[in-house]
Amino acid sequence: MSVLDVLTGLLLTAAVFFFVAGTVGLLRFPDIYSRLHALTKADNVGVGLTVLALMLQAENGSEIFKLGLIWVLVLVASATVSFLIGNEAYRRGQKPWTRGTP
Amino acid sequence: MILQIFDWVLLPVIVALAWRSLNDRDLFRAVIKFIALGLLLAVAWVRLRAPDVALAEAAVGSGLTGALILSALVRMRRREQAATSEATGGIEVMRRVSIGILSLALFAALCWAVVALPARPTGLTEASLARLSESGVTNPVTAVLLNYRGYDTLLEVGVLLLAIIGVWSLRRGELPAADLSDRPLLLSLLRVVLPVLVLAAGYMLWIGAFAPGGAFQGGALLGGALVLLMLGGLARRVVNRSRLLRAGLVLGVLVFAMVCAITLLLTGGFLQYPSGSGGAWIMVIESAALISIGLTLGLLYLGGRPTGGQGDSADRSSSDHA
Amino acid sequence: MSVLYISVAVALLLTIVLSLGYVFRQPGRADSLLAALLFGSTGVPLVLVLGRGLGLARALDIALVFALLAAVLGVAFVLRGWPDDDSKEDLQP
Amino acid sequence: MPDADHRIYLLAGAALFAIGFYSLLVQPHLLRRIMAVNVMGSGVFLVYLALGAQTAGVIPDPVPQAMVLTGIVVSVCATGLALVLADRVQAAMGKVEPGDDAEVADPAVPSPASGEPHQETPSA
Repeated sequence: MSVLDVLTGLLLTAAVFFFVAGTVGLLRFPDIYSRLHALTKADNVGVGLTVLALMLQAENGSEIFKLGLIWVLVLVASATVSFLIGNEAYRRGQKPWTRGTP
Repeated sequence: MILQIFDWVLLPVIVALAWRSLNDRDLFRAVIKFIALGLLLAVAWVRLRAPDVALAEAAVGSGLTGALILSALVRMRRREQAATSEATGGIEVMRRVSIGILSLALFAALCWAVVALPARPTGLTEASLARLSESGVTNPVTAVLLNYRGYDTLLEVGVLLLAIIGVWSLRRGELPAADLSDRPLLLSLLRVVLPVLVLAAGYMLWIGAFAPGGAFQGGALLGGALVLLMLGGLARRVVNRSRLLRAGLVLGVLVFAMVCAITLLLTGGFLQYPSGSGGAWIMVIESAALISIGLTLGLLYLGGRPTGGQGDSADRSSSDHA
Repeated sequence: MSVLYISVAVALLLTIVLSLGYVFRQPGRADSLLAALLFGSTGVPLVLVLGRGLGLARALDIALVFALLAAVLGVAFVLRGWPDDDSKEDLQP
Repeated sequence: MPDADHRIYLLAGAALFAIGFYSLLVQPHLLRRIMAVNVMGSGVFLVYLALGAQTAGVIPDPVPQAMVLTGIVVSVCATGLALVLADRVQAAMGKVEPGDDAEVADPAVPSPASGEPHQETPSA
């Protein structure tokens, strides 16, 4: 087991932590806006860490490039789609949760 | 061991999701579950080491099929708002139970049949891999598709053409008139995603010769790009050039048929490529097929023959009922 | 090493399953749209690590298609998939 | 891969087929029926690919993979056509759930005006 393998393991463990955190947020938060926030932010960190971990194991430059491309795509897509969902929910009159509402 | 755990998580979820997606009381959510089912199936194909199929399932199986069903649902819902499904009763309990018993019997019979299959089927792996070097490509799946069983693929491209002809003769499709001016973020997403989609389609075509990929996966990505364009209301100029569109749709079948004719003349065998040059022929067919498949899959989403311009929605809906 | 990758894949699959189960249990339809997000942001790394664990060289391409598809689906969901009668659930008798 | 693995996949394929079959017969809505046929198809693919992966060696049998690939593309074509047909059925009959009219007739609910185009209200 080389140093790189250990680093990969650590990064993947951290990634799993963020994914689990995102899921907990999804399960626990009260309204769609905060759920979007939990899911998008935590998962994007998780994706970044996973991509980084696999980059350490990549065999050639093209793999690193593809991993980077995947990461950028996921970031752009999930950020935009979460904005679209939130925006559309707001337009359709879903009330954001405030302290005091059940 | 750990793989078995993976299987035991994945498969029950797939089966449960299949059940829920077909029996959810809310049709909209049923469709979303159906899409999720397709994506989990793509994961299952990865697990079964079938990357070609995983690519196709992710792009076509769940992506485009899901988008198709979703837009059909919205279209139907708009028309029937007054008379929702409450008007009609479901099937009565007795029939439901008897169909259930029948299905369980079917399931039991299938289980028995499937488990009784030989543990190590005499597959065609060796036969197909042995002659891989003669096929002109190094991806075994592409070799099967276009060399050993080329006529299957010819018919398949024909099926695509038939489907779009059928769709066009049944209905006129309306281009969604989405307005991007109040959605600047969406426009910027399209600016990033569209070029990558087209690039990835070309990459799939090229890589298909040596590794998983090929015209169908590439075509599906191209179709996805077209769907995005139409969703954003940006496809009007493409979709309204009727002649060009038709030419693109038949290109795949035409080129394939021409290659058939040429190989018949050269070698005397139907789709028997002259020895050594199989790769070049396959590339020609795949490139033409890519364009036709992309256009077909994208235009299926429209759900009918494209109508010129916008603003004639009254016309269109009355033609629905002609 | 491959045991590590596949364990991570199992963990990711479990988070997807849990989230899907929750999202589909919510009353509003907006929540089901979160499923599209979920497959982009958790499905892509799942395919990546699973492919690496199985030694599947082309898993990167599949993940790329997944990422592109999640974008297409997300846009399709929001622009066309959101029914006009959001409040009314059309229940089947 | 050990054989036990594949049994699960084979059984899951059979289950998907049976679920699709049941829903195809029970569900009145055409969209649900179209989805049911798709699920049945996926069940077949699952069985076929699991069998292909069962053959010895690192590389699974390419023939089932090519077949399933063809199957997926053909089924999306059939789905596209079926959806348009369902749309025409709705336009002609005013409902998406064809069946015996005697069975579904409900005097309390006025039958939907046949083929009356619903005027879309422009949404904000």
